[in-house]
Amino acid sequence: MVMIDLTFRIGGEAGQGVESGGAGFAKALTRGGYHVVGTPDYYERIRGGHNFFTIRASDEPVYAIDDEVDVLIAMDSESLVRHADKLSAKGAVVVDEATKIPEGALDGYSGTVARLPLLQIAIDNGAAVMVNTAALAAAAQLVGLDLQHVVGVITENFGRKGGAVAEANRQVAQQAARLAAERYGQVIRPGLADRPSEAQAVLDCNRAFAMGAIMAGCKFAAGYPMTPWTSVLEYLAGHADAYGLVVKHAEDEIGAVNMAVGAAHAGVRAMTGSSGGGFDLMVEGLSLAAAIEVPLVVYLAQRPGPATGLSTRTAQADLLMAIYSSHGEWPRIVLAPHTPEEHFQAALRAFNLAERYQSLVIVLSDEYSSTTVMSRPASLFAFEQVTIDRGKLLTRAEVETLGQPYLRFQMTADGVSPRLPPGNGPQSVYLASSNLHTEKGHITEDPQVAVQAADKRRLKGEGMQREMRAPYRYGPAEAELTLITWGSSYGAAREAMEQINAQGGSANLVQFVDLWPLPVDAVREALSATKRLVCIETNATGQFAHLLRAETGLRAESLLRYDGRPLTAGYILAHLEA
Amino acid sequence: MVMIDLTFRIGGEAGQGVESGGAGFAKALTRGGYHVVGTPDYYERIRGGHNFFTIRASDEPVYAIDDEVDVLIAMDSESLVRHADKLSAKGAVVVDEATKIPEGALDGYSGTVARLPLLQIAIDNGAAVMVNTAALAAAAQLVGLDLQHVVGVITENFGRKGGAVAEANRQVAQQAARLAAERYGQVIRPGLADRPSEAQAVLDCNRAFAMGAIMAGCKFAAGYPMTPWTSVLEYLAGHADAYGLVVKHAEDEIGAVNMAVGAAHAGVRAMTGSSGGGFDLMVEGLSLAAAIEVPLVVYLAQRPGPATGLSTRTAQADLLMAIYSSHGEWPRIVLAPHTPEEHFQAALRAFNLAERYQSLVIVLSDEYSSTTVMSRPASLFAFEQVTIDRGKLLTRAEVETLGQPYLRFQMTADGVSPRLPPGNGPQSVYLASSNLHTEKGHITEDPQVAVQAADKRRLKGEGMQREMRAPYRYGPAEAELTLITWGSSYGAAREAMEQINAQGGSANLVQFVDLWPLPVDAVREALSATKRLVCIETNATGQFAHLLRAETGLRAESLLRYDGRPLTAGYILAHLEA
Amino acid sequence: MATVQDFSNDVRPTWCPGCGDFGIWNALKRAFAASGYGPDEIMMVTGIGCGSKMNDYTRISGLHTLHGRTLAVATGFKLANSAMKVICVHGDGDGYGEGGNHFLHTVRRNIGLVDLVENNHVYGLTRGQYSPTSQPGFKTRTSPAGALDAPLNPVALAIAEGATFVARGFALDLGQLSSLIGQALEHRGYALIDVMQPCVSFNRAMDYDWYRSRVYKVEDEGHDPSDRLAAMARAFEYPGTSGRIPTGILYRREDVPAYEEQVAAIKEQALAAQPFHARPTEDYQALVKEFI
Amino acid sequence: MATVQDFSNDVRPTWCPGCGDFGIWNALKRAFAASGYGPDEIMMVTGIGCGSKMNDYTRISGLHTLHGRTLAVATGFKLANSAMKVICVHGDGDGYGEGGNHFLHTVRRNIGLVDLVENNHVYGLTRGQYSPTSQPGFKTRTSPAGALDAPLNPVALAIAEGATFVARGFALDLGQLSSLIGQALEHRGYALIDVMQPCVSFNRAMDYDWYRSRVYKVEDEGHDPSDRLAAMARAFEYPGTSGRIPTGILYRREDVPAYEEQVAAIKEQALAAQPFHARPTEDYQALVKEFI
Ligand SMILES: Cc1ncc(C[n+]2csc(CCOP(=O)(O)OP(=O)(O)O)c2C)c(N)n1
Ligand SMILES: Cc1ncc(C[n+]2csc(CCOP(=O)(O)OP(=O)(O)O)c2C)c(N)n1
Ligand code: SF4
Ligand code: SF4
Ligand SMILES: [Mg+2]
Ligand SMILES: [Mg+2]
Repeated sequence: MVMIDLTFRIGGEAGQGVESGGAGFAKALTRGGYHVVGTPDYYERIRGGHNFFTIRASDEPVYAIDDEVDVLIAMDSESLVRHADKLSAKGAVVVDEATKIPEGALDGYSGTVARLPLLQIAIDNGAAVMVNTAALAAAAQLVGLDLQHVVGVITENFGRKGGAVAEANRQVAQQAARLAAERYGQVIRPGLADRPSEAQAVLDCNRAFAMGAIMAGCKFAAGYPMTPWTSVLEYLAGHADAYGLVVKHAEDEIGAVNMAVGAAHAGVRAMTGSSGGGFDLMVEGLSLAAAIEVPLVVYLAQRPGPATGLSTRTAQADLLMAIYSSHGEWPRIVLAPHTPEEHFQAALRAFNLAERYQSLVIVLSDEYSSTTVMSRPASLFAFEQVTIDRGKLLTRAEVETLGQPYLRFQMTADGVSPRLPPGNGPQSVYLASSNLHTEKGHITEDPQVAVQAADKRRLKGEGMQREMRAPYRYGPAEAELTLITWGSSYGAAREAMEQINAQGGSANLVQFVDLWPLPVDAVREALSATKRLVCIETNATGQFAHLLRAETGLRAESLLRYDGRPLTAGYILAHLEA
Repeated sequence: MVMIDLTFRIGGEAGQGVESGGAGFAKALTRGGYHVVGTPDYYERIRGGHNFFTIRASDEPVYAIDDEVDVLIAMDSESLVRHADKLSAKGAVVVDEATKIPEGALDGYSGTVARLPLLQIAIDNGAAVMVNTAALAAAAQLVGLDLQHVVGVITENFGRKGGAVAEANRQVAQQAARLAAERYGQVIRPGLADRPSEAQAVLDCNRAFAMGAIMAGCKFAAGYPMTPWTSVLEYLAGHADAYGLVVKHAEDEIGAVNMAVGAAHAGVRAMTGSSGGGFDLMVEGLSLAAAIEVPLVVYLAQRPGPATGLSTRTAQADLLMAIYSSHGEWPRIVLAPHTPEEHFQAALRAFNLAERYQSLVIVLSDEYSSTTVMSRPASLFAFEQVTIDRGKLLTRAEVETLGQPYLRFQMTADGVSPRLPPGNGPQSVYLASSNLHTEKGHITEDPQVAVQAADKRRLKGEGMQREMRAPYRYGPAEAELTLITWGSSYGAAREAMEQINAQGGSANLVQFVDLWPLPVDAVREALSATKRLVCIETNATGQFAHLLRAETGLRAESLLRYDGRPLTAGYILAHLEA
Repeated sequence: MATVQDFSNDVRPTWCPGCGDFGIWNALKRAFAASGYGPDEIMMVTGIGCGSKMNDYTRISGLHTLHGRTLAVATGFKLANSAMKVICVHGDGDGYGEGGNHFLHTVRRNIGLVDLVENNHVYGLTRGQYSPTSQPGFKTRTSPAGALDAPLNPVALAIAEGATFVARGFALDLGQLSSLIGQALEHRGYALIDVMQPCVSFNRAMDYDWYRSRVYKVEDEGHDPSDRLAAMARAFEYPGTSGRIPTGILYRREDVPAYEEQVAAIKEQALAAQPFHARPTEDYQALVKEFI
Repeated sequence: MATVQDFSNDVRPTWCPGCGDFGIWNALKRAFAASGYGPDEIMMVTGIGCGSKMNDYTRISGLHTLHGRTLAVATGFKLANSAMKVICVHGDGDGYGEGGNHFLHTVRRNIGLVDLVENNHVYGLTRGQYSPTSQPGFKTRTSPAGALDAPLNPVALAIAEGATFVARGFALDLGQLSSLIGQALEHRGYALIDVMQPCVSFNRAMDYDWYRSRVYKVEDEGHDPSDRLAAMARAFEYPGTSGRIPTGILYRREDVPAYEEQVAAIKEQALAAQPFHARPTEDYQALVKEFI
């Protein structure tokens, strides 16, 4: 049974370190043995504006944040205005003594308002920027979390170089915690005393994917910054030298995708990525990958459109685009993982599938996944899970034993041709052409070859479809209500399902990761015993519900959110009734 | 009853004027009062290679060329090799005396082989390049077509400037016809004696569309050459100065689409276009048009992909891309006209619809339509048909009577806001932003505004859907077999239907022009009395059949051709059996 | 005549305190007021980036477009409404990175646009990656080992490709910058103003002092802006090893017709002002005759 | 050592008789044979256009890509297999028009590619529209009243943006052209060769004689290819009103490291040659620790 389920929210201006503070606090909670999920809410600006970071911590796994806040760490008075009405009765507010409490903001609030000289403590013991440290330390004290976890996370951030700064932070933390203890003691009981747990990693899905890409042997990445994909590019760039990758921040997305195609053609695992607007610019390049049959992985992190839309907000509105964009018709795989470990797995699978089919694999994620950190057992990200399948890749030695002239684009029963990258001796001297080409690679306009090429693509698509996995089911095998989700809508829906069942209802959840080619038979079977189907998506048109109907004939109701904000269980339950 | 149904084919190397000769001959036949359809077959090269142009002429309307050839005008011996097996018994072959007849090529051929000193006649009376004139004149003689039609068309091509050249051509024609008459007389009987007919235009669909665009008041076009869209751009450029258009051959397709968006924002009717690969590059720009709600018309001429594919061949493989590409979700209209007059109409409608919904209208065509000329009554292209509906466009005077501050992006019942272009006084001072924006135009991240903006788009989409027209029906109201077509697959299917019914079968044809948003109720009704549905498309995956199923639940068989070659009635009938 | 106040609205900029864009903002408004054109006579086209939000914070006809597409949208707008002044305001990533191809070809086209590039040598809005103009070795999250590409030289490119007005300003020198903008607005054809703009959040090494110790005015050294090779020599000073950043008008000529002056359809009147069917009815009726 | 024969296959070019691409074809094969590299050691990346079909007609490792994307694909390939020589061969529309942004940024990057541009001043494959390098006033079906844009100057752009090898050749001067290609193949970093190429079908005014009467070799006039401003002065001669087209090496320096020399991961060995997991297992296991 869940004993602890606490929600923290840190609010302040952009530039006040709300996001890094939040991420650090989440890590600290995990070190205490708690499961966490933490989500930032931020504007498209660098300084100013109101940002906040919400963390839910529990002794049982949690899947999404909730609407109620137990502990509010208010770095400015705006935070009190914005979030006071979300406060639960059992909690506390941490706020600087000097911060003005806006009129009426906390009227009727029955929790503890911990007013402490946070900025003064920071200045006295180090510097003003350490006010975050003071606030988090005070919060730790109020909820009974071992201060060492907070101090540990913060000081590690300064690494080797930060002796003096780390020490100052430690002082600030201790001083703030001491004063909080003196004035308010421990407010929340039972508190967050250390509990045993296996080692947990706290990470977002972008980094989980990027880590997976490195483990999967990705050696080349090119990209152009665009929220919310940027952190994948930055992670890879940050690890490039240590892990032997070439990572290129290109002149634009068109350059990026075509560089990736060129690298892939050389026989190395290659990827690119973007958000929708940048992906738009890439689709011609993707068709080149299809024509010359190179394996390619693209990470597509969605955000609300059209055009620039809402760059720091979330949406799942690019599914049909991922499937149908780009001219000509050619097979591809679209995966929409839902958790950090699934993003990690998606990376491992994507690079294998891409090579097996010498085709494009799109991993579809979104802004929510890119910034939401979750604690997950570290063992889920073990290098030992990595298996490499390079499909029909040939070595120079292998091609020489073939005993026949090598044909790069040979027609085969499964549509996939043995692949010898260039630079591998005389047999590797061939043309890879974006025009229709013969098995040998030369340009042709022969109608029969055109048919053969289309059939080759069809065969690949059929092979892909056979490999696609059935959706996951969570909850009871049979239920009155089946919630259908894909990608990040899972978390809140999972919470909603648990709540429905806890309240005597009957619901289960079917989560799709393998979206395209939709494994129609497996999907029909997975949904065969269902009664009421409700498809939950963060878009305005119910794209997955459409796909499901188009491919399987099954009809689901749609429960949609499209204000750019993440789904919560509360939102789902409120909208399910209707 | 059909009395005359003759197929001509002119074959030769690229650069020998096969295409211009064919087009000219088609025009000449029309001046004799015949209905024609003429289709070129050419390679992606400028000189050399084997090109041919096929013309069918009849005293009844014709919709597509057929597989059998009655008169072969062989400009080289390769033409004899390639087309001899298509020759009907009743016909003739026109070939230069000096051309070697390849061994066995005409063995067993029972028609007339008219061997004439064509090149010599050309040289003697003018210049070697006039050998085409000689050949066409000879052919005219053999089929009893008034030579003046051929001479007229050829000399008009030289316009005012070409006095001497025109005269030489006339000489060549007369000389060749005289000799042909002397040696062979008139071979085909009944021949193509002049018959009365209303004035016919002979034109391809690209030019029909472009002419329509000018009549519809299009004032700005930007584009980048790409087969098979180029002739639209070239037509517009060629008429720009005379008709007051600004036409810009841009640095690339991205430049082109964004220029068109900028021009549209200024309040002028604007368009761009491309083939699939160039369209790929435009989709981000299209999302900008959606975000700032400018009317835009895009002409998308399909050809086989992926990547460069087959640049001079035909396909209908970009339908789902046209509907679903580009990030974010936003409404658009997709029309797929099937004849020159429907392309003309589509232009008139597209510019009106684009302004009415302040949205994108895609006119989907293909290589076959872009190069196939058809004779159609000139009255179908009358300027008098043009009605201009600028939707909610405001003038400066109108906005000043509003009596309230003007909101460019005002929420309205139909999702369309009154539009005052910039440069129209103080009320026209607003921001049009690609970010989410308020009704006034300022950037916002307000969740409620996000919902409102999505609802606005939904309302527009619903309005569009209500305007979409039901498909056309040809043939009997009820039939055993219903052929479903969209865009250019119509012509061959129409021939096939006529043949089925002529042979005692029972078939009709349902032709879709308004593809998206699919008018579901009208479609269901149009197809309600059908028995067997066969959807005919030039792609490998049955995209329209898929769309039909996704949107209406109706299932159709697919009859597909995807070797880059146009459909013919013969192909359809041969593949229907199975 | 419109005043600075007329170009001000009540939207508060989201820029970081101390951002160089504030200086550019003030220079723009000052130049607009001095120009005599009103907010409905100037179209400001921007891209995506911190500085591209300029037209949200200014009372002016505004088009806030896509990252990198500023010049293309502006070109279309200008050709459709050549009666308006068009000014592009965008960052170095937008103008020289993603938008490089439009830059290259707009320069050659000599179309009547002012192209003001807020060159902070970094991607601000996406939180600090290196840009095409970043110094070699600049360490960012996409260049943790330091940027390897040689920095782009926008003014040299413009001079090489036939630009007719090439200038550099400094965000902090309001007098010079607003004068450059004013002259650019009156220029015949395309006018580039590359503006040195400090970014206090992501390019701290290139702060105000860094710039101030390097900028100088070419006119103070007797530079002849009509001498193309001399202009190129100045252009080669920065980026480079000279330690100097030339500002002012590097190159200028007024004898080249603007693109829009040469297009038949708009020689007399802007497209946007022309009646719907501008030609006699018979002309439209005649179109089909070409096919008969 | 590979011979011209080793670089020949049995595919017959589809070019028009008399096309300048034949000359370039021969120069390439000759230069390859002289270079000592074999067909499996040279990757020829092309775009889309008449001349971009070069690698279909040559026995060589080939990548025939998208219109305008030649340099980007080549960059990716080079970074992944830096052991191979990479040469790009594409038209002026491909390289300078659609591909302008890649051109601009590849130049600055000094990556080890030879970039041979078949500059026929027209779009050949799409049947004769004006290109970025077309002369002003050039009448085509997209410029019936004559092209208005000033022609792009590719060599000036390259010199302005930090290129380290900038040359011009002439399709008919086989000796010079193959020598330029040979030198470019040995150059450290990016090497541009802008080749004057007659198109007999769509640019008849610029025929062999037109070019022949204008080209001259800069080395014959004592040009110093290490002098950047002098190179720029030569570059300004064409396009322009000088009536002269400078050929040969306009600018060259060998002291700038190539991009690929500076990337840690490939300093010692090309990516393509490295084993699958190149680092010790513990390094990969350690990745997750960063998140604990
Ligand atoms: C197609 C596309 N790619 C990437 C982005 C993300 N993006 C937004 S602003 C920006 C860079 C901003 O740099 P700059 O143009 O120099 O402006 P600054 O913020 O420095 O003023 C990027 C990469 C985008 N919006 N669209
Ligand atoms: C994205 C895209 N746009 C346009 C085209 C059509 N296209 C093919 S070749 C070409 C121009 C060729 O000109 P150039 O590169 O100079 O080569 P040339 O034929 O003159 O050798 C164009 C526009 C295309 N294939 N892809
Ligand atoms: S990040 Fe830099 S450019 Fe952006 S607002 Fe802040 S200081 Fe200005
Ligand atoms: S069109 Fe011009 S470039 Fe193309 S093959 Fe013919 S001559 Fe050569
Ligand atoms: Mg910048
Ligand atoms: Mg060319």
